[in-house]
Amino acid sequence: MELRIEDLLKLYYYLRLTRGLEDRVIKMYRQGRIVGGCYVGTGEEAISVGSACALAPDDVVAPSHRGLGVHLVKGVEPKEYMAQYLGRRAGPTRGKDGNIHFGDIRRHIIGFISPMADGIPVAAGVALAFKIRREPRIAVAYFGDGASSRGDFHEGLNLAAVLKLPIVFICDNNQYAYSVPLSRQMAVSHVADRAKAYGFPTVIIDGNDVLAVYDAIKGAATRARGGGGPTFVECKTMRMRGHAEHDDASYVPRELLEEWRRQDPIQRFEGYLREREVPEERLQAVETRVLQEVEEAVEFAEKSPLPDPSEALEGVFAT
Amino acid sequence: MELRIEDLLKLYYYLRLTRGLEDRVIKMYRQGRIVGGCYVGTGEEAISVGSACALAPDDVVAPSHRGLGVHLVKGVEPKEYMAQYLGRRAGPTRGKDGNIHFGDIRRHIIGFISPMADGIPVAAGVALAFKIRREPRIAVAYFGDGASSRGDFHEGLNLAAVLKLPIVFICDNNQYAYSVPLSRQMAVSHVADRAKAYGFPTVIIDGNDVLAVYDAIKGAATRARGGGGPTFVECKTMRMRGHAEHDDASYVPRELLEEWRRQDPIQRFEGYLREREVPEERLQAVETRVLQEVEEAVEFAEKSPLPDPSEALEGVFAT
Amino acid sequence: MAEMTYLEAIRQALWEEMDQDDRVFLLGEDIGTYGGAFKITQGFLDKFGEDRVIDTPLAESGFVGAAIGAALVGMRPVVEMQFADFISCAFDQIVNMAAKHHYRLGEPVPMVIRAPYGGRLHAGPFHSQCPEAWFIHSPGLKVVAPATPYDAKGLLKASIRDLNPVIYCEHKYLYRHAKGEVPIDDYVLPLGEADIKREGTDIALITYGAMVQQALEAADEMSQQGIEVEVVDLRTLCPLDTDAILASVKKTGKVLIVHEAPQVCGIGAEIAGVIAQEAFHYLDAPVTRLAAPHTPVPFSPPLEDFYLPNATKIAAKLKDLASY
Amino acid sequence: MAEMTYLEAIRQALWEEMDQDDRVFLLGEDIGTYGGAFKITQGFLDKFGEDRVIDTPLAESGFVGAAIGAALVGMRPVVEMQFADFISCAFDQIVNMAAKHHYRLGEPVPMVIRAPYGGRLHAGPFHSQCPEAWFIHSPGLKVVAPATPYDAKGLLKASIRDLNPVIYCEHKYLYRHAKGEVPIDDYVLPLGEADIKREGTDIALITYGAMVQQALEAADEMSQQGIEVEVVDLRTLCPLDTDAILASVKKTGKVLIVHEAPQVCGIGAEIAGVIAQEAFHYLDAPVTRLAAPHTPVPFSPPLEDFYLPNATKIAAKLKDLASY
Ligand SMILES: Cc1ncc(C[n+]2csc(CCOP(=O)(O)OP(=O)(O)O)c2C)c(N)n1
Ligand SMILES: Cc1ncc(C[n+]2csc(CCOP(=O)(O)OP(=O)(O)O)c2C)c(N)n1
Ligand SMILES: [Mg+2]
Ligand SMILES: [Mg+2]
Repeated sequence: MELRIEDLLKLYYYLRLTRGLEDRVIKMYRQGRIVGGCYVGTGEEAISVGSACALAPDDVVAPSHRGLGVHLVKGVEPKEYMAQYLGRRAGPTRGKDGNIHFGDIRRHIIGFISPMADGIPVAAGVALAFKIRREPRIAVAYFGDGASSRGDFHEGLNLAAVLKLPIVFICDNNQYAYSVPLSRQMAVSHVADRAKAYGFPTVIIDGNDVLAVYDAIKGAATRARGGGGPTFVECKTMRMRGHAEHDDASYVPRELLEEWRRQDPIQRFEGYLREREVPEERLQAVETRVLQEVEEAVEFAEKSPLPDPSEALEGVFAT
Repeated sequence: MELRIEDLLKLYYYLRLTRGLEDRVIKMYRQGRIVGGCYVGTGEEAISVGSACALAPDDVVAPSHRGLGVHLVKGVEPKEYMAQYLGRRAGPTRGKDGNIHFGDIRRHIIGFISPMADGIPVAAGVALAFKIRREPRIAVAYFGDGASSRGDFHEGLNLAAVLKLPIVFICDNNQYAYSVPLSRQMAVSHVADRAKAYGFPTVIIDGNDVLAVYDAIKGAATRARGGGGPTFVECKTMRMRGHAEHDDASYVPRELLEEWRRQDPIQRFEGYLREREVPEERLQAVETRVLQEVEEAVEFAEKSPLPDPSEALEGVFAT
Repeated sequence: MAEMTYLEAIRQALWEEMDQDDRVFLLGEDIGTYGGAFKITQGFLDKFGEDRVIDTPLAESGFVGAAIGAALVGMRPVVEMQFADFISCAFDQIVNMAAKHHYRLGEPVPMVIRAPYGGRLHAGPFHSQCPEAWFIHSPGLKVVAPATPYDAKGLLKASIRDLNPVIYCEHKYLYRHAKGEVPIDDYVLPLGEADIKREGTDIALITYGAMVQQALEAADEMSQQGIEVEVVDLRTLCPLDTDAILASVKKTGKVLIVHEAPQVCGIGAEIAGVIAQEAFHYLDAPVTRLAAPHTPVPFSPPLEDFYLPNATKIAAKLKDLASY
Repeated sequence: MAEMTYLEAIRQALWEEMDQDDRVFLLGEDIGTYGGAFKITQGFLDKFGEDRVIDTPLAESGFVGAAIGAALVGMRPVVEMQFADFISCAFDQIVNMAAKHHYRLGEPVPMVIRAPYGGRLHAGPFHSQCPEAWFIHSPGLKVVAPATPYDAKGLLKASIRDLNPVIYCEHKYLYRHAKGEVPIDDYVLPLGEADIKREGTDIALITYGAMVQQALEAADEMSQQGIEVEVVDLRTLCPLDTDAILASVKKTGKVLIVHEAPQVCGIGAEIAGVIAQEAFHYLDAPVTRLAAPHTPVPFSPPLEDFYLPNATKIAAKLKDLASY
């Protein structure tokens, strides 16, 4: 499926914005300017951006901790993200939670929480609601290779299969779960081999090719929306940094990283854009816009107030 | 592999003993003479007996609630079983737990507990201990089709696969989980399809053929003992009664039951024994022995004392 | 009004809520064709259809997670645990995903988990547990535990309409052993309000669930000896109606707290703590608790009888307090 | 003796126990090559090998279950939760399989689950929780929570040698913020015994974990005003050393109970209940608790500071009690 230039530029913008924000957060982490740990998806942006762009606006996503791009495509603003990382009241959790642990159901995002794979059954429940209400919407669950070892992965995928729910499962297989390589996480070669246990289609794609991601998810989403049930999409990629910024990832072979660095999804997509003869100044414009938005976000966040201490007591119960 | 007559008679004895005890417990349940619910494995005896007979004496089993035969082969006595069902102090739990919830690690049995599939990771841990200690022993985990939907199934099988543990997984696929048929439990045709997700061999066998079970488990056990890692054995069978005796199982199509009744594992095995020309009086002797042991067990249990009330306080902690 | 069992009252509440609100639907094991292990949902599948009465695979964490997701997009799921004991299998989803969601994101998670709990049916360590304290200690959850058919219906309706995740503890022994008058039509009882099941002046007896019957029996016995016991039925355990507790203690000066869950770190501990702090000057006797000992629930009848508090044991404690 | 951190003390205890007992082995996420999220097991893989330092897949229920199985056949597994918060994922195995096993079958389940817990590191709702009360309320488990390097080492050794499943709560803040003298050689501190960290005559302050430091600070401040606070460090939460608690309360007549976990149904509630029952006549003031409010642990520093008890808040409560 050939995308129009505008669509390509949209992908490009979100890729760059994701990278730009995360690079900036890394820098701030090193400077001691953020609160708590720092989790990024450097090198994995094609998965979050490519998939989210392939969805309808009111499809519901449950992104993982590598999924900033999903949030951005769904409308989360750089300022909110930065405010969240700085524990400010203007962040989407008002300082109640940190870093990538946020969400907004009005923007169709299920907030991520730490226990890996918990979002999978939850996303299945969203899809179940759509099915019950006969709405032509789908749910999308994102998770890592490590998360797929958890019971909630099994229970969630199976529930979706048995009830034939409109859902797409997207595995961001970045080869590692913290320090644990895939080979110690499972005795099969692909996470998709696990997913065969559930009786719906699985595909394995190049997760560093944003157009491949876009196409695969578009197809899976169409299938789900049409009543065809779940699809499992394994996106092969590589975690290019530590698990979080405190981790130097010395356990990852350097050659492996070098090999994958040559597959950087943004550089590859830039190559494609040039092949497609997207004018250089359009790319330049994206870069300029991103730089500016990142700066504005930082400025906004740093100026924005911390929550009042007593706000700690607010909001335990809905009323 | 041709078994000797003595071995065949051993299988026959345990089949008949299992059936005899459970038939008797059913009757006593109806008469209000037992405590609590009544769970039996009528029609599924070939799985428990055939598999347990294929193991070495010090292999460790984690039977399910359909696995009385496993207990008996491992040395649990009919008297203990009856005492357990009657809540007596002479039962293996001294009245602390009921019906089939017992075990005895000295006799290499992990006690079953209600939450389905919990025994799977536990059995993997047993196998892990054997591997660490380089003992030529294996662990065997039993569970139903329904149990295979639980996260602990996934986590347990995967752990065993990754660590290449000496373990055999035996699924007693009796087509139903309480009232839920297999088709609503999973979107694949066989439980073994699930097990393919873990990267070790799976086999599907006729669970009503005690010799087929014996052979399959013998093979899998040898493989595990030799360092070949886990095997998954799905035994096809049918739950011939309600989930427990309070359940008339009216949700099960009568024809399905009729079809399976013709496959009764004990009758089939009797046919085989006659083909093998095992003298009729040897079979008769088994029947007589079983009848007597069942009667003795009932008599023993009914005469044996209930625990003293204050024993409720004993044994929370090991000292 | 009609006389009915606790079980029937729960059934009616579910039925009426499903009938009047499309968003309400059910998830659980064997709740469809089979009508549930305790037959609470018998007939629901025929009436409401497969979309709203969902027999799930055997996977508590999976279907509780799914309920959370559905709640987040506007449904009102009611989950049936086949036995409260299996709620442990979904613990992470409940305490991490459901409980903390509104605090973190300001989005309601309106769902109910029905937990058939409690002992006295000789069902042993895995079919008799009382899980309430775990959840009371997990901020973000409401915990309800009715003692009568009237309360059961009104509180289940309130739980379903509440915007928060509610653990609705329904006592299995009461299913068929509690009967009472219940309005046929719609009514709701507020969460968080205790109910004085018997007025009294001499001793406050704070309890809930199946222990209410036992408490009332013991109170009647005491009354014959001229001791008037006030029986406070908490009904909701979180939020706890501390006002009602303190009022009764201040009025009587003596207090006995009774529950079936293990004593250590049970809700009775919290109540004792609140009283010892807030009503200290009103106390004429030590704050007394009667609850299960620190063991799993044993199976055999003599053991379980010994284990569970009952009217006799309550009366003994009340006598001690009366003569204090 | 050597001065070392709490983290180093834990590391030493583990190392020594593994060195002298072949049955001890480790299971957990990232504990091998990586040496653990907090680097407790750094160097263990090289020393003890792959068989005894096992990097598991990401599956808490699976590896806790495996530990139980290994324990049943004679091993002494020590499980590392990467954060205590993920213990919820293994809840069923812990409370149903491990906790009840000895009671049911008379067979010991000697295993330890190390649970790095607690706040003050701005790590938010999923990396700061205090899970202890859930397990104290689950009969069959022991729960340990040391406050100093000395106690951490001696109690971890005791936990590993204990025949029961032990939830060993190690406070993440203390890892690098608690230092102290620790014997280089083998010693064991008995489970179930509290320790008086500071003698005093006026107020009993009952606490444990990271709050011990805060309590001592507050006690020093009070001392300058002539109020002598006795700081009782529980060290083991189950079994609870009620003798030590009651002795201190009886001696002082006033009591403040402090913990970092949410107040409602926390261990402080149990302690208050025990005191209000057993030491009622010795009390000169209400039983006072200071604990976290009924919310998840918030992330942002001003919120978390507000949420957590600390020396200042403790001192304020002590002043109230002193002038009572
Ligand atoms: C249930 C649970 N256990 C442990 C952790 C600690 N932890 C955080 S991320 C992580 C690895 C996750 O690996 P993967 O799912 O592959 O995602 P990735 O970080 O590689 O994107 C671990 C072990 C957790 N968050 N949740
Ligand atoms: C975790 C859990 N949830 C629910 C139950 C209630 N329950 C008891 S047996 C059963 C069905 C089990 O089916 P299966 O595993 O196929 O074993 P079968 O009884 O058919 O042999 C259910 C739902 C349980 N025991 N454990
Ligand atoms: Mg990964
Ligand atoms: Mg079955």
